[in-house]
Amino acid sequence: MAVAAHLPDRRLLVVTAMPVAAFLVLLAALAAASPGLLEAGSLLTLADSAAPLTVLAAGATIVVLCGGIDLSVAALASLASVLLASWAPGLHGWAVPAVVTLCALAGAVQGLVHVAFRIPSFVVTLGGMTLWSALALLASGAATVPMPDSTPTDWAFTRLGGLVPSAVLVALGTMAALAALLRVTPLGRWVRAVGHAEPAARLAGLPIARIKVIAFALSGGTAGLAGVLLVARTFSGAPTLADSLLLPAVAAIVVGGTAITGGHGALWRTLVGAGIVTLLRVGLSYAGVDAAYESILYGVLVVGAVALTIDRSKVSIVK
Amino acid sequence: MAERIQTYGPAAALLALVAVFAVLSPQFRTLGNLQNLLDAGAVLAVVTIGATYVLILGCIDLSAAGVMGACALAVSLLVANSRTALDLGPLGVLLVVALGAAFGCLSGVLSVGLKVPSFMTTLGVSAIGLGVATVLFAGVQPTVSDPWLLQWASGRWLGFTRLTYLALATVALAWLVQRYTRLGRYALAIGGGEDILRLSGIRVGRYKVAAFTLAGACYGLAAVMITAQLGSGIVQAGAGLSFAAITAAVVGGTQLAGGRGGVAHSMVGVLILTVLANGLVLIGVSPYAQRAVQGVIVVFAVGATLWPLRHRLEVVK
Amino acid sequence: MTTIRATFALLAAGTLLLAACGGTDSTASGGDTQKPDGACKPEQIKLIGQVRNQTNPYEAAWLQGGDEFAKKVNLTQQRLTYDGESAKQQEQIRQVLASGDARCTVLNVLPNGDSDTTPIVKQAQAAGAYLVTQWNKPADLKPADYDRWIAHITYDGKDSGKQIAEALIKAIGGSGGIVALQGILDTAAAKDRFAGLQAALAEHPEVSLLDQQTADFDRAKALTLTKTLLTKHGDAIKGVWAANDDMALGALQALEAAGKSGKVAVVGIDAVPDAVKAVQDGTMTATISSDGPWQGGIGLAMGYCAATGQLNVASVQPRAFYAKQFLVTKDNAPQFATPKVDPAEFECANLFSRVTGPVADG
Amino acid sequence: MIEVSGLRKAYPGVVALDGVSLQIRPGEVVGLAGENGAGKSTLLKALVGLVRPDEGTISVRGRQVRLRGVAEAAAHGIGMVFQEQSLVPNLTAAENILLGCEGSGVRLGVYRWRRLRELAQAQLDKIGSRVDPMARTETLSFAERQMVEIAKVLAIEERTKEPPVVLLDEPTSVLETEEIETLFAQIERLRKHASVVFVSHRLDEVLQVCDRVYVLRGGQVAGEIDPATADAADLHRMMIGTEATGSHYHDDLHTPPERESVRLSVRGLCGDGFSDVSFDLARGEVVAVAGVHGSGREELCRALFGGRAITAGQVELDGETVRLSSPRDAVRAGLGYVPSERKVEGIVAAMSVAENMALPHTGALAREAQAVEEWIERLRIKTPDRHTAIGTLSGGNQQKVVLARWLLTGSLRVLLLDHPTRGLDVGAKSEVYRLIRDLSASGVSVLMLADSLEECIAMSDRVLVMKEGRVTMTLHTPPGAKPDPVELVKEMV
Repeated sequence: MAVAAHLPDRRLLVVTAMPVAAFLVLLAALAAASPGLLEAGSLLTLADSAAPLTVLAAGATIVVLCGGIDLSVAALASLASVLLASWAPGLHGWAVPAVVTLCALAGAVQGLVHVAFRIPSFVVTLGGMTLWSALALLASGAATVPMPDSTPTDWAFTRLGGLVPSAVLVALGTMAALAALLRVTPLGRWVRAVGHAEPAARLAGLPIARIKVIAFALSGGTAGLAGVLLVARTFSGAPTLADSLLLPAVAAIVVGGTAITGGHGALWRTLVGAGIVTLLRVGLSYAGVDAAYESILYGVLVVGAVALTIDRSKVSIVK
Repeated sequence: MAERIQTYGPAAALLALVAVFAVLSPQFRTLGNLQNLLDAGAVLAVVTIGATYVLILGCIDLSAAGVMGACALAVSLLVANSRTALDLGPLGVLLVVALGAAFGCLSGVLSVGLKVPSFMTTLGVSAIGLGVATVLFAGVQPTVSDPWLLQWASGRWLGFTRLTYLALATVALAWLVQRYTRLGRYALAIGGGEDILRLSGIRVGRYKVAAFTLAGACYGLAAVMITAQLGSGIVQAGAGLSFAAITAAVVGGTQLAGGRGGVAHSMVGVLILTVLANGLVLIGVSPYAQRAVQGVIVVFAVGATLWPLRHRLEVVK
Repeated sequence: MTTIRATFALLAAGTLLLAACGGTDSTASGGDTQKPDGACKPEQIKLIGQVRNQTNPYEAAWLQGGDEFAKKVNLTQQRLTYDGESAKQQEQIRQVLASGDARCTVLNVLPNGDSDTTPIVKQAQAAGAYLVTQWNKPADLKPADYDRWIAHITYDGKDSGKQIAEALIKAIGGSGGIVALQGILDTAAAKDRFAGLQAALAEHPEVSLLDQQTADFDRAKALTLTKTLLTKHGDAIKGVWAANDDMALGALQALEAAGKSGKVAVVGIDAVPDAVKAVQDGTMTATISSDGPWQGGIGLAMGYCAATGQLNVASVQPRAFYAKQFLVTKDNAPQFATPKVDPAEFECANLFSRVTGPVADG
Repeated sequence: MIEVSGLRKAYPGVVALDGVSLQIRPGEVVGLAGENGAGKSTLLKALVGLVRPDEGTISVRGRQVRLRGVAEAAAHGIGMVFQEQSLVPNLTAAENILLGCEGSGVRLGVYRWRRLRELAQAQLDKIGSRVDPMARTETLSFAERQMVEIAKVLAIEERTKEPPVVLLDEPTSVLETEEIETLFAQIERLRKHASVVFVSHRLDEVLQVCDRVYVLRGGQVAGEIDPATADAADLHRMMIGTEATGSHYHDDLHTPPERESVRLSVRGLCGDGFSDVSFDLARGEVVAVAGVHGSGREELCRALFGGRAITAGQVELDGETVRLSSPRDAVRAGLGYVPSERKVEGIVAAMSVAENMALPHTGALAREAQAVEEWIERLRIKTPDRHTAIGTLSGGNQQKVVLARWLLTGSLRVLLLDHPTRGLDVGAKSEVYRLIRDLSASGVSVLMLADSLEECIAMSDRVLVMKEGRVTMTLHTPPGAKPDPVELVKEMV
């Protein structure tokens, strides 16, 4: 019996609005401790900080919707940063599309390995993670690669009208583009169908393998774009630049309320999730919480946020 | 056949590695290196036991780093040390193992009670553990001066360190628990079919919490061991060990989906990783290449063990 | 459908909210009188010290030094720690510069890596905050090109690597085999220090480098690695050169477990309390102190002096410099056992007393 | 022993139990007969606490009980052998048999394997099974697992002092003759100190074993039969009731197939579970495949849809050879498939009616929405709107959505129906029949695995009888000349 179906609409609304509510409550609590947080400049900076994380998590959300997981995104973003910084002098502006395309291809390769050899996505992308990291180390000679001329990436790190960070627009644009792709084409319902009930999707004649490969390719592509955003703000590429963003990215997806088991979730949820995670990462120290207690609070709040936002009616067994 | 490859494949891989290194490096073949190998693998073995108990449930435990940090600090403050006047000795060690168990219990209770995926709760508990460790650290690193505890790492019987024996004893105990107790068998069963256990009226939640608690206790013990080795309480004592332990378990044949593998499998994985790290240094592989080589071998090992099963797996996630 | 509508509604509401806030703020910032350099009142100044984490003795001591300076001028230091995550470091800095009066903010920062310094400098410059960076910076980035980046303080890694190498060579009697434990390979500190070792070895051909491996600056990894190296080379190892004290202490534990404590010389860098104690006890030969508390205080002091007008940034010469470091041996170890800060060194007149020379390319 | 009165359970759109009352007396073997969807499974589940009835009461030994789970039912001495097995695959057979009630096999949380083995062996001995109690369950064959399952339920009698009630849901469907004999002997033995409820599709078995048989129809007790005086035909008649007339199957809408134009031609098809299968399907023809479990008809149907490997033989569609290596290929060739496991393989419960209907569809969204609305109307799918989650609809409406999925494309040539009316109520069944008639009239060819023999004969133009993976007989079943089901049964077994 479909449990969710019997829910009254109000309950459904609560479940839907929960991530947003959690975000607002957290923001209010932090603002109470440190009122400066609510200034426009401060909020926009917060959004700016959330941008690379949002982009990184965007594509990975689609993989999660398929019922898989992509642990390679952060390493791939690091590799992208190295490649971009090394190619920018030669390719100028073309380096950005080249890097993003290459990362999408790398994602697709992982998807192919996952589909063709039937190795769980967790293991494939774990392997991908070590592989991309090693390649990034090799390509960079285990050192930071500076961008002597930052013009190819300046668009990703300016403030439009002196106020709105362009990275935020890039993040929102990426989200909107992916959301549109999922909505305008059948891909959205295919991805969710695969995540909810792969046997049914298969027997409905869906191209399961292709859907999964596309999901991993999108995930790789957005990871590459996240790498570009990071290069833009650090003016260099480094083989471990984005590595620390892996767990926050997965946390953003889960805190947003997308079920890690697949099927249930949405891109806007990841947007909100990235906001919550960024608040926790930056807001706590900003609000003057001592580093020791910051870590404790982070632990408590992230579990609390997930407890609030996940929709338990969709999954019977929680692992 | 597929069944056999899954069970004995990792062991065969381990033997192959040992053979290759033994041929390539005369130092690898020495008794001294065996003693060193087992000593080097001791901490990872104990952490991996903990991780294995959670993995066979079908859950995942990423809390080792934080829990071990808190426990390492706690033990270095409870036995004779440079900062506090306490000198609890063995009692202190027991208290710290209990502290680890309490952290594990917290992960379990949060996962079961709040129905939050274990992935998130253990990550949260890890952060909490790191915070507790930082509070205990308070800017001054405690140095352990308790000779009894320090003897764990330096004292030797028959050439092997006491830590080696402690790890072996823990492995044996964990294997017995898994084979002969209700907790061990039910943990396996939960991984195999949680819903069926519920149907049979078994309180699954309790056993899940118990498994997490056991894992926490293992992390506590591992933290004591590492503190004995390093001689000081270090917050980063468990850094990277969650990941290494899960990798070891998976390489050994304990599956992430739960219900398959166990302590014996995971220990083969621990040995593979330890032999690899040791052997690559001994045969003189460049430090740059070591990590990449390890990664490739790990993926290859997992791929090879899953290969014969690929037709049976209708849905792979 | 309802979800989309709800999302749009929320987005719209959020935008409105932002616009509303932005509206009030833009008038405020429009009326912001551009403060001339050095026009901050002492009580307006915000002191910020940022390090990786406070869970290692060196960085804890650094923050302690910052606190002591802050106390001296009746302010408090805001401690920021970023857990070694580059992204988090940037986010934190952006956030503290985004609100309040950035022009009276003083940052004393330990950048996570070379590449992290560039964005930090650019942001501080844009926001008008006073900045002192330490240890890491890319070679082509020069404080002299910025008017808010007061100074970059670092230590000559090649020199320190060489100093301890020489102490080690002396301790093993001028000949024999040694092994080197390197730091994280893609850091400048690891490379420079190792270069120092190689320079020392070039002068002493009778000492041979048996093996060099990386233990990532990590104590536990160094412990295991040293054990393996002891198996590999056995009694040929007369000394262990470690790129930092944590690894030296790990090596020390390995030697102790092998019953070779005191028989093999060990050197490190950083002068963490355990290492200083080991030097005092004679189990370790030497370490190098950069004086963490001084580092934590001096950066804030420079910023404070500049913000209050007591220091003219443009007049500082050189802007990127090496600071004095101290070789800790058994003779002078007691005085490093309890590191203390000398408030006099933080006086605006004495800020540059420890400069040993300009960074070659800075 | 057990007295059920006025039991009612409704799911959205379907009333599964509609005031069922019956008694089970001590030492009695009671049969439950009825077509699929008659309410047998729901009734059994209510008796073991898996389904909570909306109305009505269950009394055990004179005391009214509210059962909240299998464990509670077991405490009252009620145990069930599930059709879909409930064994933990990675435990030993012994552990499964004693799961949750290890008794003296576990002391203070510590397993005593030898004792555990003895206890389990005792249960297995009761049914004369030679399964090794220490074998890991997943290494056993399906039939062996079934024996373990039965042993597990029999273990209940060790727990309660009172005589237990054992519910057997289709226990014989996969057992060999010899094993069935053993099981019947065991039921005879059980009768001395327990009551047994026996459910089977094989009517002769029901009549052979049971003292009394309740016939369920449409969620109600249609009547009670005394095996001593009745035969299979009586039982069958009561199961089908009076609705099984021509109008139920919409005989009036039947159009004769265009024999001369062959739509699907299957030649020498081999695969796992079937071999050397050849037949033709004419335009607009409805062919039913009859056969018992294990006859290979399900496998054949799957293979034709690309869901199982075809090892030899060829398939031609309208004269062109087609490759069917995945469902995707099949869909592209113009095949459609309605799987029997609707909830797992047919629909994506959490997604909307529109999304489910247009699942494989690729095309402009606006036109798609229009088409979905059109089919909702044409098939009279009862749903609040097209955005409603399909899981909330009744089984019949879900099935119509699954069917509409293949109609939406407009290029459907052959429809494979695997138990299309399973779990549907009478009205919904009739509507599905009507749809099949319409499709066949429009030239779509239908290959159908029917839920009941009645349906098989009534709906088809021809019946293929399969036995042990081969087509053993073809029977023409034109309107007005339908054969008797009993004849067909003879051919099947």
